Formats: sequence, structure tokens, C-alpha cells
Amino acid sequence: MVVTQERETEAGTAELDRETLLGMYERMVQIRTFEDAAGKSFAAGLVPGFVHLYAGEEAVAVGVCSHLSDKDVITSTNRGHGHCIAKGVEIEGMVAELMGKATGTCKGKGGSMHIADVGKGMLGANGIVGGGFPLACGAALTAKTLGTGGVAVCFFGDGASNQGTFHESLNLAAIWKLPVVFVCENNGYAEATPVHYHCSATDVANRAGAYEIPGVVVDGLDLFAVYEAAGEAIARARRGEGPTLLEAKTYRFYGHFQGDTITYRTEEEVLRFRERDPIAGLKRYLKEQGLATEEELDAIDSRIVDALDGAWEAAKAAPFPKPEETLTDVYVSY
Amino acid sequence: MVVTQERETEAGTAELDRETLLGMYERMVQIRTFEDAAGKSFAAGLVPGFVHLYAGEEAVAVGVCSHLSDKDVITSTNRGHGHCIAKGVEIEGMVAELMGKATGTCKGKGGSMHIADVGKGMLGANGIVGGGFPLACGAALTAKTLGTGGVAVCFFGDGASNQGTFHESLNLAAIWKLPVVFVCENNGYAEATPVHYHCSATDVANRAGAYEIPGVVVDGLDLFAVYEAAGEAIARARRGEGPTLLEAKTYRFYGHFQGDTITYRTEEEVLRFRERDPIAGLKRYLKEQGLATEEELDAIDSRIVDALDGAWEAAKAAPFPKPEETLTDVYVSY
Amino acid sequence: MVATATTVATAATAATQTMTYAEAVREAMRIAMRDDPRVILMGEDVAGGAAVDHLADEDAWGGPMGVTKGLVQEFGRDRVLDTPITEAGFIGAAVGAAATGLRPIAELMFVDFFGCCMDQIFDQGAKFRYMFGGKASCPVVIRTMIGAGVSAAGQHSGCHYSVFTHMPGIKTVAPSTPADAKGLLLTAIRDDDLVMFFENKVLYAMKGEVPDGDVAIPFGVADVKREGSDVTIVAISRMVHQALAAAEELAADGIEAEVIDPRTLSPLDDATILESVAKTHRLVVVDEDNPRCSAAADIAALVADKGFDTLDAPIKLVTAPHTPVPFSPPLEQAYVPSPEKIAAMVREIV
Amino acid sequence: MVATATTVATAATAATQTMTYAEAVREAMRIAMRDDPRVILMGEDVAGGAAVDHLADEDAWGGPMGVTKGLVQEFGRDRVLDTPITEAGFIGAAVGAAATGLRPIAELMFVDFFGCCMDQIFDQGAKFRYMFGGKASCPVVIRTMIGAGVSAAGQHSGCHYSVFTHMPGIKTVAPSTPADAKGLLLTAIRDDDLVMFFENKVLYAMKGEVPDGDVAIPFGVADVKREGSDVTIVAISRMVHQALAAAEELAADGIEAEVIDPRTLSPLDDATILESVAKTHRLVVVDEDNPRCSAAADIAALVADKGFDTLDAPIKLVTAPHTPVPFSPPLEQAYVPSPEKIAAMVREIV
Ligand SMILES: Cc1ncc(C[n+]2csc(CCOP(=O)(O)OP(=O)(O)O)c2C)c(N)n1
Ligand SMILES: Cc1ncc(C[n+]2csc(CCOP(=O)(O)OP(=O)(O)O)c2C)c(N)n1
Ligand SMILES: [Mg+2]
Ligand SMILES: [Mg+2]
Repeated sequence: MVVTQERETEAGTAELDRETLLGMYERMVQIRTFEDAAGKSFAAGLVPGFVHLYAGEEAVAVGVCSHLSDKDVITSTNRGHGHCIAKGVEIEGMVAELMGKATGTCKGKGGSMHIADVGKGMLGANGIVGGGFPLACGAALTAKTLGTGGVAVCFFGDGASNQGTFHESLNLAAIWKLPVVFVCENNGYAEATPVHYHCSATDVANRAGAYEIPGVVVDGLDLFAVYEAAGEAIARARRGEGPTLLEAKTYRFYGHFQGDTITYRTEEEVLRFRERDPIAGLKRYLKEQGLATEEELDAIDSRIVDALDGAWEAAKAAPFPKPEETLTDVYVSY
Repeated sequence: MVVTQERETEAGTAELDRETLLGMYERMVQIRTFEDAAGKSFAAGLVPGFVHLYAGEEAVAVGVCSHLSDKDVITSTNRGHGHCIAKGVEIEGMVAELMGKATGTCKGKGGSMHIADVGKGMLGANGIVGGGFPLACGAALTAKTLGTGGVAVCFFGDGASNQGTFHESLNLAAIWKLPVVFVCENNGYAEATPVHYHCSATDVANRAGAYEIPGVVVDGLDLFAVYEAAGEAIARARRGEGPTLLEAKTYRFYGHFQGDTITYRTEEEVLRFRERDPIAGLKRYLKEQGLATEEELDAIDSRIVDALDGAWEAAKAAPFPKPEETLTDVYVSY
Repeated sequence: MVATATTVATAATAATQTMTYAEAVREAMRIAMRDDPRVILMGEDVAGGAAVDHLADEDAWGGPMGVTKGLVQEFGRDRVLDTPITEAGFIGAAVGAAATGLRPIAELMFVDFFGCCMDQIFDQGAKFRYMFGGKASCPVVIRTMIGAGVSAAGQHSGCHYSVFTHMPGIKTVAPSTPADAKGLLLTAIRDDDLVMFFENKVLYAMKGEVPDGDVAIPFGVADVKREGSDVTIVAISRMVHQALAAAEELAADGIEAEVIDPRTLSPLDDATILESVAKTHRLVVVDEDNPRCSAAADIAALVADKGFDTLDAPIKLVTAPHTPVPFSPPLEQAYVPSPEKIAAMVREIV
Repeated sequence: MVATATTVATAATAATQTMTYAEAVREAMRIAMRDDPRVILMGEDVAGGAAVDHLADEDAWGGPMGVTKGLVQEFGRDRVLDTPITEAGFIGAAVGAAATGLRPIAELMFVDFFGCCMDQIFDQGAKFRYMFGGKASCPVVIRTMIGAGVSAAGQHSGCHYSVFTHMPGIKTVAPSTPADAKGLLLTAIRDDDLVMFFENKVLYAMKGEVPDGDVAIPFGVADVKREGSDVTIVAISRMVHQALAAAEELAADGIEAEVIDPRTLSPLDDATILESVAKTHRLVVVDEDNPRCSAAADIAALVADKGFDTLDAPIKLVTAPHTPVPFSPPLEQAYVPSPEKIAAMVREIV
């Protein structure tokens, strides 16, 4: 049942025009830049709470979400910034949210672990490992029942693959043929625990067999590989043929959370993956294919940096919510 | 990973001497007799609460538990009478417990769904579908940590195979190589819902692949098939080689609970399985092989009926617990 | 709170029909499902016999107690969904569906099973709106059975509405009569928040007059089930009937008890309780749930603060003991607050 | 209850050492694990870096907050077990192990995750003894982090000990100081029942004098953290320190508050609370948990019954509001009861 996709970087790009490619590049750089800045701002004491950075995994969120529109819903994890950006959540609001400002996506009530934008089909980062699986089934059930043509995508980590909700949701999605794709971001670790210890399956995608649904392993550092496999899985879901379990082997460039001493990984391992940086890879490809020059890409990068700097400046200047805001938004009516 | 055991009824009986065989026959008849009587007593208003009967599935409990001693622990389900009897819980106490008498196994506090006898390694019937999986892992962890040489066996239904605890426990048992065997009693239904609807796997045992542990399907109406497969799985667990998922295809002769109108099964289906009655099969085998005469078996049957009648008489005569007993046994100390 | 006492009065004057509590629950679902295609029902065997070829829908279970019987016939298997035994999965799916456009009714067979799916309830659905800055809602109703009295023993007899009342973002409803069951469930299904709806299994067979048609009862409006001047008894769910029986017994001795049914615990109608205590100067709270951190304690704490100056006697609680629910009938009888115990407690303070 | 005040007194006179609350927790585990080979520790990254070849045990995480750091070095990976993220699985395994001969300490990283494993706690482990007629016990300790104050937001900041206090068969412990943390955890580990042990994350860095050696503090014995005659403040966990700060503020105005730390909520030391109220005639309960069906309400209900005749004023509660925990620092500050709010509430009734 598990298909490991072996592919040339060139394959599958035929359908991708320059504009789309540059759009994906832009999103990936947006995520990277956002995360680097979030890390620095955390260290500088500007961001309270827990912060889990997505840098290194950009190809997954972008490769998947490039197939989605606002009517499609994603669920996310505590490492959710990348999913938010890839799904079109506004950077300004996200930055303000990290700082707990009134102008934040969630008015400062949610913070890094709970950024959500339901209008954009982003059903929330999630502080509960495994919390998103049933919710994604629910979003898919809505799409199916109301015939919206939408799909749901559930992002989750290798560690989450051992939660009971994984099992319950994949079974439910399979028997109901729900339009949902389960995307495992296997970055090798759940906190300090390596996947080969915590997970009894060599590949998480191998678990698809238990539900008699397709399981696919792709190189999560390769945007095209992710894009292609996600495209197939999402198309299958839209056709009403049910769920797919897609596993992207990826890596987080930072620690589990900011403050992690990362004693459990070797310098050598980190470097090995850093050398396969998905953004650098895409950049190389775009230049080699003559789709963009170094200067054009630099210009995109600068634009993103400027916008992000602006977002941080705005967030810093923005007010904190008023204390009485503590009491609102609990119920629609009470 | 899934092995469907094809076998001749004769195979595997070489190791079984007459005494053992008659012991297993006796246990199976004990269970059947117990369940028939429980059903009648429920209808007569002698047994309050919910009652779920095990008749038809005797070969599973007996085939498995014949490999176990008191140092081995089982967890059970809401259909637990058969497991109790197979694990050696006293019939007198069980009957009294069904009636809620002070002389019951649990002093009348538990009832049908919570009969337990920890000293006998019976960690309780369980009113929560899927409740036993983690507990069995815990019992196995005790055996492993203290080096008792014991194993744990978790009995569960086809319906329970969709609970999150199934997944979490099989993964945990696999990575820790716990001495535990998960025995699925696939009787085709979870309440009124057929397994082909609720379970996305054709065989529950197929799910073993997700944990890279052995998965075995056996004919649960065939005592020898169960005995043999369980023996291998339990031996493997005792050798420290980790868990096995064993699925016994079986059938419940009664409804889900007493009072069930059973509209969801056809008469034809029920008859087809009744014809394969595991006790009748064993009886035939014992006679054909010259291991016992009709008269000898009848004598066993009568002995069991007499003992059971005695147990019911005793239970009827026994006192109910005193109302103040409501307040005891909550804590060891408080 | 938009609810007004007028709404309730209107309901009371409408034409009625005699039906059981179970029928009233079903009737509310039927009305709401006819009314709004976004309302779906899901749970274990709520239809029954899914994918059984030979089974006519009218012969399907409709839940283990038959409460949802007949709904699959009218609404079909796309809106009355049998689920596997997968509480976290399907309750969470109901929550996710509610956040994205449906208005699901999910049946958690027994409240005792909440431990299998609580994260999806209190930590996901109930918190979305707040954590997301007011930009989400989760209009899901989780119907669930509570109550001792049928020897269902330690894992099928609890109440535990206190646990849900404790949690912000959840509304909790515990009807004591067929009329309340119907009217409150209609409100629950149309409500935009996450509602836990507690049905007492012992009351399913109880008959009562139920207003015809689409007559909802607002949340946060207690019902004075009996007027009285000597003591206020606040009682929840089935305990309303135990309290009314106690009140009859007391009346024979000239003690007039006022019996208040809060009907919804969150929101709670503080005003009606406080007004009654201001009149009677005495309070007994009757709750079948375990006593610690209970709804009974919660109501006592309310009155010990806001009603303290009107109190003439200690606030008394009559609750289940701090024990699991025992199986044996005499033990279970000792476990559930009885009219005798309630009456005796009232006598202690009157 | 075998506990006596004498035991406490002995503890107080022993030689002490200054250590943090986190160190005190670790120290208790170390002592108990040395003492009894049946005590094991399990949880997510409680060792850290399981099966990472190059990692020396002294460099392993020891939990996300480092609370269990060093234990794997001394006791090895067979007794300090890293688990997958599988709360129902490993908490349930701890429960099953406890029922069959081990004495596990299981770490539920944040109490907010209880929704992932509650069935195994309240419905299995806590009920075994009762349902099995007194013939089983379940000596497991579940350590878990509570509390707002570090912007951990809506799913990592709750308290919710009320939910566990509500449940029969569970004991609940919420230490407020390093000394109490050590002494109570030692008792918890040796206790034969299921114990929920709530560690406040904001207190981990707090330093205090802690008695040397194996000095346990019995359950069910409240500690009077400050004596006073004008009002009784019962405060839980971190709120003890907020209450003490309020008491200092009030003392400047000549109001002497008695601050009582129940230390264990189940069992609860009713007597100490009632005696104090009998002396001060006034009660304020301070609880960081949400207010409905809370431990605060529970204590208020106790006193509104048994202490009613000694009360001269309404019982006041200072709690978190009925909302999830907000992320933004000014909101979170408004959420947690402050010394100012406590002092103001005391002034309302004194
Ligand atoms: C139910 C639950 N258990 C534990 C945690 C603590 N926790 C947060 S992230 C994390 C690791 C998640 O690992 P993985 O799923 O691989 O995702 P990654 O962090 O690698 O992206 C853990 C244990 C949690 N937030 N929720
Ligand atoms: C958590 C939980 N959900 C639902 C139920 C209600 N229930 C009791 S038995 C049962 C069916 C179990 O089916 P299966 O696992 O196949 O076992 P069988 O009854 O066929 O032996 C259900 C749904 C329950 N007891 N516990
Ligand atoms: Mg990971
Ligand atoms: Mg079955």
C-alpha cells in the first residue's frame, strides 16, 4: 500500500508555470523569514510563551497548500506558523499575535500555538498533539455533506502518529470516504525523542495499510515531490475517493522549541539537512531553468524582509488588548 | 505480516493429552451453561442491569487462557463472563455477583460488567470499549520490570479495534517489546453495526502491520486453531520478543445484550454459525478420537449443570450487601 | 442572555400532547432536522445496522435505548450517521464540522465515556472562539445519558455535568421533564455554542404534557416546579422529582418547599434561585452527582455569597456520596438521594 | 486518615536545605525510587533522547522543564521510561502496572492534556477498588503541570484540579512550596491509591527551605501559612503566595488574615478550615481555577453548611473568570487572581 515516490526534481514541474513557481518560492521565503525573525524576537524577549519554529519544513506546507483555496480547510499543530502562511493568513496579524497585541489574528488571545483564520480555511494551530485529526474529519464531513467541493488537510508530526486520534480519524475517514488528506511532517523527532524509538512503523505512511487507504512517502525537502504527491492525494479526495496518508520526510532547522539545547541531535546531522535546505534547492532550480535570476530572487527576498520588518514595527507600535477583553469571546451568547 | 492459519482440526493436538482436552471441554461447557442460565435469569428478572453473553465464543477464551496461569494477567470486555471462567474465577462468586449479592466476586458492587479477580490474574471485565488495551500493557510492563515471567492478554472486540487506545497500546507494546498478546474476538458486529461497515481493515489482524508485529487470523470457532496460535503468540511474548495481534473470527449466539431484537442479523446467518458450534465440534472430535464417550461427556455436562444450579441456589439465598457498604472500598485509606 | 420569562409563558399556554421524555427528545431532533439541512445526527448505532443489506430502516435500532428510532427513515443515512466506536474521532469530527458549517448533534452514549473524548470537547470545540479571538463558533450539541437507577453500575451510571459546567465555552443542559427536554433541545440545536445535553436514562419512560410544534425554551431560565415559602430546594434532572416527592411529604407536615429546577447549569439562572432564597431564607440543593466540586456545591457557593444576608440556616446539600456508582440494587438505592433523605435534610433546617 | 499534626511538626524541626520547588519534586522521586524498586517513572521525555546513541544520560532533557533531569542517570532507562506521545496509552499502562505490582509515577506534561487520557484515570484506575469489591488497589501517582503566568495560552495553562477532586477514588494534591512539594510527593508515591499531583509551573523556580531526608507530609492536613484573626483566606497552590501578599497589604491596615493552604483537596482537611472560620467569622477562598463547580465553590459550600453559624459575612471567592486562559500578558494578568483583588475582596467583608 505504501508507495515511495522516487522522482527527478524536474518531473511534475511541466504543469507549473513561472508565476506559480515564484509564488511558491515567495511563500517559502516568507515562512523562513518569519521564523528566523520570530526566533530572534523570542530571544530578545518580545515574544512570550512557547514558540516552535517551522524553518526547514517549508516545502511541505507550501507544496500541499498550493493546491488549496479558501474553501479548503487545514488543521495544524503547535508548529503552525508555516501552515498559516502557506494557507494565506496575513503576516501582520500573525506577528502581532505572537506579541499578544490587540491587532493580532486572534486579538492576542491565542498566541503562537493558536493562530487561526477560519475565513481562510485555517482551523487553528493546535496545542494538543493529535488534536487536529478529528477536526479535519469534521471539516471534510462538512464539505461532503454540503457538497462544497472542498477538502480538508490535516498536518501532523511523526510524534502525533502515535496518538489515538490518528487511528480513530483515519478509520473514520476511510469508512466514510471523507475528502481529507493526512500529511505527516516527519522531522525525525518528537521533542527530544527520535522517531525510530517512539514509532513502531519504519515509515508512518506504512500505517495506511491498517485502513486500506493509500500511503505515500515523499522527500519533504523537495518542493516538487511534495507538490506532486499532495496534488494526487487532494485530487483523489476531491473526486470522492477518500483519504490518503502522505508522509513527508523533513527536518526542523531549529530545536523543538526556542530554548531547546538540542543535545539529542549531532552537529553532523543538522549540517547534513541544512545542506539540503529546500529553499536553496528551489532557488538553484529556478536559476538553472532560467526561470529567475539571482537578482529577481533577491528582489523577492528583500520585499519579504521589508514587509516583515514593517509587520514587526507595526506590531511593536500596536496596543495590547484591554484587560476587560479577558472576558469576551467565550460564547456567542450567554 | 498477516498470517491466516489454515489447519486441519487434528493438527496441534499431538501435544494435548486427554486430561487437558477434557479440561478445556469442561471450561467451554461451563461458560455455555453459565451464559444460558444468565440469559434465562435475566429474563426472569433475577439479574439487574446490562448483560452481554459470550455463548458461541467459548473457544477463544478457553483456547487462549489454557496457556495461562495465575501470574499471567488478562483484561476483558463488557462481554466478560467467558474470560472470567476461562481464567479460573469461581462460578459461585460470579453468579452471586450477577445478582448483586454480598457473596459476589465483587461483593455486589461491580455486577456483570465489572467482574474481576486480581489474584487470579483477571483484571476485570470492562464497561469501556477499548479500556483494556493500556491496562494490559501495564500488566505486561509489571511482568517485564519485575521479571515475573508472566504475560498479559488483552481480549477485545472487533468494535474496539477502532478505539484510539488500540493504536496507542499496540505501538507502546511494540516499541517496548512488552510481553502482551492482543486477542481480537471478531464476532462480526459492534452492537448492531457490522464489522465491514465500522472497520476499514478487511481483517483486524491486518492492522498489526502498522506496528510491525505479527498479525494472525484464526477460526475462532475452532478450539485447536485458537489454542495453537495463542500458544505461539504467548510463547513469543514470554521469550521477550514482544506483542502479537491475534484475531479470532467468531460469533455471538445471543444478541448484543439481553433484550436486543437482533434485527440486523438474518436467521440464516445465525443458523450457519450455530451449526459450527465450537462445543459441538470439540465433542465430536473427542468421540471420534476415542478420547471420551458420549456418557463421559454427559457426565461432565451434568456435573457442571449441578454445580451451576447450586451456585444459583446459593446466590438466591445469599444476602444483599448492607446499604452502608455503598461507602466502603473507595480508597485503601482516606 | 436574550431569554425572557415571556417565552416560557407562551410555551406553557400552547396546545400539548402526552409523550415520554425519550419521545420528546426525538421530536425536538425531528423538528430541528426538518428545519435546517445543516443539522445532522451522529453516534454509535443512532441509526443502527448501517450497511446491513436486508435491514429496513424502520427495523434499525435507533440507539441502544431506541431514543433516535425513526429518524434515519425520515432523514436518511447521510444525515443520521452510524459511527464506529470511536468517541474521540466522531465527537471531534462533530466539533470540526460545527466549526466549518454544519450543526451536528452527536450522541455520546453514556456520559461516563467522556474520558475517551474530553479533549475534543473542552479543549478544542469549547475554546475555539476564545483562542481564535472571537472569529469562530462551534454550534454542536452533544447529547449524553446520565444517571443511576437501572443497575448499570460503575461505568454507565454517572452524572458528571459538574465537569462540563466547570469548563468555559460549554453550555450545560439537564432537563427533568418531557416538555423541558423538547424545548431545551430545540434551543440547544439552534444555539451557536457548544452544548452538552444531559438526558437522564431513568426519565426516558416518564410521560408528560409537551407543547406541540416548534416551541423552544430559552437557556438560563430556571423553572419553579413548585411554589413554597418555607425552604428552597434546588434540584437537578431526575432529582427534581425526588424533591417534589419530598415536598409533598413535607407539605403533610405543613412545610411548604419551593422546588426550583435550574434546567441549564451553564448559564445558571442565579436570579431565580436568589429570589427564592430571599423569600424562604433556607436552601437545600439536591444533586445526584458526586458531592465534591459539584453543581450542588456551586449553587451553594453562589447563595453563600450573594444570598448570605437572606439566609437563616446552613445551606444543606443532598447528593450522591463520594463513591463510584454501585451495582447492587440496595446499594444503588442508598447511593441516589431519596425523597426521604431530602425531607429529613429540610427538617434539619426548618 | 492516619495523618497527625505531630508528623508535620517533626518535619518542621528537621534540618533543612534551600532548594527550588522543581528540585524538591525531583528529590522526592529520587528518595522514593532508591527506597523501592517498584517505583518507576514514565512520561514524554522524562529521560529524554531515548535510543539516541551519542547522547550521554547527563545531557538528556529530563522533561521539557528539566524537572526530572538526572534521574535517568541514577536509575537507568528501565526505570525512567520515555514514552511516545500517547497519553491514554502510557497513563493507562501506569494504571495497569499499578494494579499488578508496580508503583509508577506517570508524568502528564500539562494537566490540559487530561482530555486525552481521562478514561484511564477516573473510570479505570480510580474505580478498580470499588468496582472489584475492595480487592484491588492502584498505587499510581500522576504528576502534572498546572497554572497560568507564562503565556502558555489556552491549552497549556489550566488548573482543573476540581475535575479530579470531584471524582471518587482519586486523591488530589497541590503543593505551594518546595517543602510541601517534597513531603507530599513522598506520601503520594507511598500511598496505595491513585494520586493526582499538581505542580504549578510558575512555582518551579521558587526557592525555599526543605527538610533533609525522607520526611513525608501526610495527606488531609492543611497548613496554616499565616495566622490571623480577622478573616480566613483559603488559597490553593500558587494562590497561597498571592494570598500571603494580600495579607501583608491588609496587615498594614490592621487587618490580620489567616492564610490556610489545604495542600490536599481530596482528602480535604475540613476541620482546620472550619476552626479558622469559627475564629475569624469570615471566609475568602482563592483559586486560580475557573469558578464554576470549582474547589473554591466546594470549600465555600463546606463552610456554608458546617460553618454557617460561625459566619458573620458572605463567603467570597476570588478565582479566575469563566474563560479559557488568554495568551497576551495583560490579559493573563487580569485572569489570575492578584493580591490586590484578594485584598479588595477581604475589605468588602471585613
Ligand atoms: C497531547 C499532547 N501531548 C504532549 C504535548 C507536548 N508536546 C508538544 S509538541 C510535542 C512533540 C510533537 O512531536 P511531533 O508530532 O513529531 O511534531 P514536531 O514537534 O516534531 O513538529 C510534544 C510532546 C502536547 N502539546 N500535547
Ligand atoms: C467507550 C465506549 N463506547 C461505547 C460503549 C457501548 N458499547 C458497549 S459494547 C459495544 C459494542 C462493542 O463491540 P465489540 O468491540 O465488537 O465487542 P462485542 O460486543 O461484539 O463483544 C458498545 C458500542 C461502551 N461501553 N464504551
Ligand atoms: Mg516531529
Ligand atoms: Mg463484536
